[in-house]
Amino acid sequence: MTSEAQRPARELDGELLGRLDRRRPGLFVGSLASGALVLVFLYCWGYQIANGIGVTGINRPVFWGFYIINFVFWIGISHAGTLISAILRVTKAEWRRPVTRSAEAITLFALAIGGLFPLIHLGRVTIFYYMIPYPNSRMLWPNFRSPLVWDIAAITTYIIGSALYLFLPLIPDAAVMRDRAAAGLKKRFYAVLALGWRGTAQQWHSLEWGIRILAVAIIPVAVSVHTIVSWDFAMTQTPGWKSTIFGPYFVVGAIFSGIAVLMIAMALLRRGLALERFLTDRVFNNLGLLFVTMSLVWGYFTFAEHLTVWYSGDLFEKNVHHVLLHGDFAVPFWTMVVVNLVIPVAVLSFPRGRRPLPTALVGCGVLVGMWLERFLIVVPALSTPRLAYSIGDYMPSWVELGIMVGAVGVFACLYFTFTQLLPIVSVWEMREGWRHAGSGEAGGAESDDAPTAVATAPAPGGGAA
Amino acid sequence: MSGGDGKRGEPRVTIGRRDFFKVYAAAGVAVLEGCRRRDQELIESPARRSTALPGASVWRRSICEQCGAGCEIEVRTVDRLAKKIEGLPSGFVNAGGVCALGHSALQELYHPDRVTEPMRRGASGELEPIPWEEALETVAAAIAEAPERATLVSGSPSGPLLGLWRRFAAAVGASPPIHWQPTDAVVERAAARLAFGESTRPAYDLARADYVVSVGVPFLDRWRSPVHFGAAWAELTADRRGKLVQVEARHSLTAANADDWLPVRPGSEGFFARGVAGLLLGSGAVGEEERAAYEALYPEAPPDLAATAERCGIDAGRIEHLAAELARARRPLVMVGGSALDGENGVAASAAALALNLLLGAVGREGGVFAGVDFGFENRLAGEAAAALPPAALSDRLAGEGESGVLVVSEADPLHGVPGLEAAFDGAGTVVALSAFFDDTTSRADLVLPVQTDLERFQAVEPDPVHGVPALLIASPVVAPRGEARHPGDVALALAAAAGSALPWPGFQEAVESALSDAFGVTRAADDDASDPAALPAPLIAGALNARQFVRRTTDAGGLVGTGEMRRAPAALASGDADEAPGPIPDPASLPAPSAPAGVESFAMIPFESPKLGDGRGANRPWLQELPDPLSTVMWGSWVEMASTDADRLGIHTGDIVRLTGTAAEIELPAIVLPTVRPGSVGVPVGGGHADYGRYARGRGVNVNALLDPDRRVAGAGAFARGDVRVRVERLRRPRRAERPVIYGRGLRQAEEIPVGWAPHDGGKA
Amino acid sequence: MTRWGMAIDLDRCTGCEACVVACAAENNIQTVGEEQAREGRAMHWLRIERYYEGEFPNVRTRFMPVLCQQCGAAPCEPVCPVYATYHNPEGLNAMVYSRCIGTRFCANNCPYTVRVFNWFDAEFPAPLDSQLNPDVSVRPGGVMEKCTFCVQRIQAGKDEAAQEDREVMDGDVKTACQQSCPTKAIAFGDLEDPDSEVSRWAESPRAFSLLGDLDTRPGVVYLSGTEWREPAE
Amino acid sequence: MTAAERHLVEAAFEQVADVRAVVEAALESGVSASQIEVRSPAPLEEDELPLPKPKSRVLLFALAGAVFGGLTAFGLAAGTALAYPLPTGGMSIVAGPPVGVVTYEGTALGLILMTVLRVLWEGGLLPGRAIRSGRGRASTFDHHVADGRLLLRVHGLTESRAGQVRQLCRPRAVALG
Repeated sequence: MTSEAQRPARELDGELLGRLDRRRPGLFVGSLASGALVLVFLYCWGYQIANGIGVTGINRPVFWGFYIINFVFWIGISHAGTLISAILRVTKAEWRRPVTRSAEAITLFALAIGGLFPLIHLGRVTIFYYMIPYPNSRMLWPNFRSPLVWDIAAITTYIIGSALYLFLPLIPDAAVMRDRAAAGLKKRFYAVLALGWRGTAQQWHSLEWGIRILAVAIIPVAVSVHTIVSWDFAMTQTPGWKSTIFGPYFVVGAIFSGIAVLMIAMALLRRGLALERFLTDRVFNNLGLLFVTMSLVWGYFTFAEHLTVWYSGDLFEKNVHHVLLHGDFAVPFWTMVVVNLVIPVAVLSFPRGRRPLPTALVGCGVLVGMWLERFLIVVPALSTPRLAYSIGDYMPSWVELGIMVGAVGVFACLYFTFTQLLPIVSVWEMREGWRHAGSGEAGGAESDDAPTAVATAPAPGGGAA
Repeated sequence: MSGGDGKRGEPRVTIGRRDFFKVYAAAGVAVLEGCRRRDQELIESPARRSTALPGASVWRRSICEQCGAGCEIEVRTVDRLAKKIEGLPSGFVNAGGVCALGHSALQELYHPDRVTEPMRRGASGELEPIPWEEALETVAAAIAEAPERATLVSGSPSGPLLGLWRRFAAAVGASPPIHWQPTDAVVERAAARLAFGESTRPAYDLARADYVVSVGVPFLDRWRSPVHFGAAWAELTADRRGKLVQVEARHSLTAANADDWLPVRPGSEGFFARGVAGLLLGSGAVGEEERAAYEALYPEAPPDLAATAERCGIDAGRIEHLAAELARARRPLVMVGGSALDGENGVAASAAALALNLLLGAVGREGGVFAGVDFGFENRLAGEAAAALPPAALSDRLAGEGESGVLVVSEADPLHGVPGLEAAFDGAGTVVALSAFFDDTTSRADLVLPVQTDLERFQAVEPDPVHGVPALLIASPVVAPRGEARHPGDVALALAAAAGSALPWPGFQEAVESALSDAFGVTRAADDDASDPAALPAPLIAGALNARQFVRRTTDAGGLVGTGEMRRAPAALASGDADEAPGPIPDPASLPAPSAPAGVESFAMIPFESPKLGDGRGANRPWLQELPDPLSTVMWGSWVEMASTDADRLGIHTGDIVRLTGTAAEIELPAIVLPTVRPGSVGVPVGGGHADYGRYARGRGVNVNALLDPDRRVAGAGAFARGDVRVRVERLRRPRRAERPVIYGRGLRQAEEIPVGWAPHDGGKA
Repeated sequence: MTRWGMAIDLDRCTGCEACVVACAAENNIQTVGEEQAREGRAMHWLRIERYYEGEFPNVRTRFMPVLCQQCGAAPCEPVCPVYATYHNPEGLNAMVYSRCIGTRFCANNCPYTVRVFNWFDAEFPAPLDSQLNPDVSVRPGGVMEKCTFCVQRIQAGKDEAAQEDREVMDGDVKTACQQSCPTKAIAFGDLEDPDSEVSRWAESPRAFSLLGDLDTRPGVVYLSGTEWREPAE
Repeated sequence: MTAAERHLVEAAFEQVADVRAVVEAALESGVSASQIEVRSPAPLEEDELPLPKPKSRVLLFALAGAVFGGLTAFGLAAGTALAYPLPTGGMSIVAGPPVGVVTYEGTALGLILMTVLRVLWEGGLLPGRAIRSGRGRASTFDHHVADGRLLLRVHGLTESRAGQVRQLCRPRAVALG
């Protein structure tokens, strides 16, 4: 091992740290703009709490609307990070290194927002704690038969797991920030986060064990979360919801939308933070392949779902099916098919399509499509109840739209803040990667930051489904 | 359950009115019991209060005066507030049922926009509160100034109250009061006079008939007593025993429930009746006596089947089928009312339909038609005063009245009900309204006198003919009146006194008591309260007695012997010695068919009373506004019903705003496209579009009466004709958000089918 | 044991809706106003469904009163996270308003769509509130509600029977809708008692359960002499 | 530990190879392995330094946490059902699948929490659990680690031994103290 072999790694290292030190006015502006949306969010929610849930457009029979759609949507997005990074970690995909942190942050923030939506949705949010099991004077505990309580269990587990899964690998980097910061408030902040991390062998050893175990543990949790979210629907008698396929269908859809948002975030980070050296075209190529795979799997599930309904001839199911494919909801339905299946396959099947800009654009389309998918699961089924007399419709109010847009602002604000405060690319993992590259026989680090990436990335999507 | 005909199948005994009173005389004391105390005394009585612990329910008996049916009700009161209205199970008319309108009397009572103090229009043009005495003196002075130019209008369904107004008019020297009553009540009398020789409203024994042809009668919607006729319909059709055929242009709720619906062209009902008569006469099923009786009325040959089918716009086969079934039926019955008598030819048309009963031998027969005899208490209170005038007299009087007359409107809203009166009102001098609400008329009045609603007042009601048994219903107030509201009868008496023509009674209650004393020859002092405690359980207020109990008590006392049925055929037919024997009457078949204006496509507009809002009285109750119309399922507003074929041709979809243009006015309202509307016709509910009437009614919906021509009358009846109006229909626009009709069954536009799964019931075990 | 049940004779129902108003009067159901009703938020616990069959002029109109079916195996119950709706020992799907947090899950899982939600606090402008039934709570905004089979009347009937030291007898408890019905199309009572009116009606060959193939085991029995057919394509 | 043995040598290195050489020399010169602490910016391979491998029982604790979490959740779900025996929707009192779902999540939560707690415990990262003998304490040389260098710390040296170690480090170290 020569010092020449180490030099590029040092340079890369310095470059990465330099990026972290740089002032980033774009992020500041972004935080400000998204902060305004946070105010919109808070105003709308406050307005709703003060005036009653009736300020929404939900009604009988469409008792669930935008809030539940957004709940499912954000929970789906949360699968961007933890699940994908866990799969990549477990499979030791080298190209994960620049990706994991940003993905995990997406998870945590999306999950926090997603978890907020059921509360926003409640008729009486001030007593939401009735759902939590703790000894109380009301002499009643929650009903564990309710999928909503499963939701609480699953989302609590997932959010705690995701937070810790984000936090554990962040400790060494917090230590880096601490040690590089001048004395003062900033240093104290990072000192608290770093918990006294020094980088001793024992600490690294325990940390690696911890990350390994969490990565394995978080995958079934993530799968269970979106499965249980799907069970909010699938456990009911409602035509259009009662479906055994919903569990895996939702998980696939979640990963699909998760990758979409990851692609967008990475393209933005790559450009905004000039991380081209780290988030290379190769990373985008690999994620693009995963992306198109998920698109196809999603398409398969969608087809299977609707085929069984169509073939069954069940009266009530067919009513829902009819409004979806031919009726009031035909336009969003076919839009969804185009942006979720046709466009991704058409673009991502070609290497040129798997570059940052096209993948990010496809990701935007998929986000829209996956939001529409959740809309098309929630609203048509509810608006087409069994007793045709009660068939209804649904139009969101400005409050719902405000909260929906505001939630995007909350997410952006959290993400910008996170990016400003902490390394969005895991420093120690990059260093580890360079070390591996440096010690490996494949040659210098500059030739390729992740020489073994393709070989070690067996379609993780298959594992998730 | 039906009152007054205890023993089915016994030979019919007809009793004259004089005998009838004798029979009832023995029970007079029982009636008087209900009149003993003044209302306030009753409520404040410590003896009564002791039974009403705080928070405990006290059920008080009362009469529903929302319409003229005379349903007996029990009102649940807690802490002297009325909570709930239920039908009295032994009710003479309703046998325990209450309709939607009846329930909502509570919201009339506790309406937030009630008039609770007398008001006068001040210099600013606003109504300002004044003391009662001042108000009474002002009105009395105005009447006394030119009594001959005073016009009185009374809309109360109570006969005794109308009698009192007649007496009042005579005492102060005004012309007789105008009785603001439903068109049916006026036209039916005129038609019965033609067909049966007695101007009593016919009573129909629907429950015991086996084949009923209802010519336009919306008896399940809102006609006389939907509660009574609903029960009778259920009895008729139970186990598919009898059959109901509805002959009506509009698909009313009654048509919806009928076994057969013949959507005849609006206005052709009389022609239809004549055509059916022709088929019956030709069928050989009609006896000689019946034929002779019929041909005495209609010497002309009835129209043939082809002409009838052509004029009525329905399949000849269906008419033939109906006539054949009628001829075969054991106890057929033909009813007539509603839209059949709304048109200008209403009297002739309904007389023709009534006369079918002569052919079928249904007059005075079980399961047939009877004379709807009044008890006569209106006249007892009126004394020698002249009879009340029919509604149409109002616009005649206003038109001819000139500047300075006084118009006293008691419990009626003619401005809402009749188009074109606005201008005449401007000409009328002082308008005085006795009302509980600022309805269209009241808000236009110069003086407003607050009156009590049903549950606050002493009630004496002669119900609309249902059984054909005369009855008088009496009830004490259930709750204390709100604010300074007074009984309209008391107001009349006070006005008479203030005008210097005092009548012999201090109040309406005393007037009724006095009339009862006269009728039964008993003294008011008699009291048998303690003698029959079982009939009046402690929680019930002594005082609400109905004719049925009256009869029972009398029977128990041995005073009523061998009654049999107390209803009777019209006097002229039964005894043959009536003052006026029926003679030839106008044949509706000889009247020309109404011609459509040339050039524009015109529709026959059928204004109808929806079961919930009725003539508009119900429009101020949130319960009723939010009640879906049973057929269109529309809430909170007016609509126009259109046939699918017409709508398709005009490019109209449910919810689109359309314009209906009549001769003098146009209205805009949302369309509801239904498969049940007769092509070429549109149906519009009345009762919407109040200029005022409290927060729930104000500006809600459209007043279809605006399209009517105030000069059109039902010939020979003195009623405004509102049937068979020609209108032009055009699509205006897709509705804006706030214009969309509030349709309860929102899915009905997508699914007209019935998605109901079947499974045997398993007892509901978990 | 008691199993409260109701039988509705569709052949006697005229669709007059007296029951709907009776129900509102008895149970303090708020009227929501035109705007809210347009949104589909009218709160009737009992609705008369109207269906047409056929084309003019041979149209057949069918009315079906639909209220909470008080299912024996109620889909609404297990999905409530806080036991706000639960099964009481007498077969009622009881609502505990004070526990309801307004997830509206129960309403989504009701195959009959009979649950209604208080989107806002109820408004009864004085003195309309004088009419409110003191035996029934006025529900706050954000709370689900539905037909209770007039549980306050059931309770009153039991209290009265207890005072008279006897069992509750058939006919002691009448629901508001039943009491009001002009055609007596509704029977109410104990389905476990074979002699009760409702049991006798339920024995009728005309009896069926609404959406019976879901096996929700409703406490409401419908009687109809003619078949309610399923829609064609 | 006596006062004489409290000397500490710290040296920052650019390369692992440098550290390895110094450590090997130090061990040869009689410094005990337990006195040597190497701080690295990224985990080192197990065989990169001739030092004893650190031990970890994270997995054991994780499994224990899983069992504990699972049992707690099972008890919560089943116990609630038994304490409030409301047969909703015709289900049995203790309905299997719901209890299973809750137990599953409880298991995962217990596992995750115990894993993290144990990692923090072993790494001395929990508040109030500083590692003995100065290990894991903040060092003025920590910023070298942050900048990607390795930091060698040799504890508990006598003054003379400290000088020796310094001599070993000097040729290769980027910084020495």
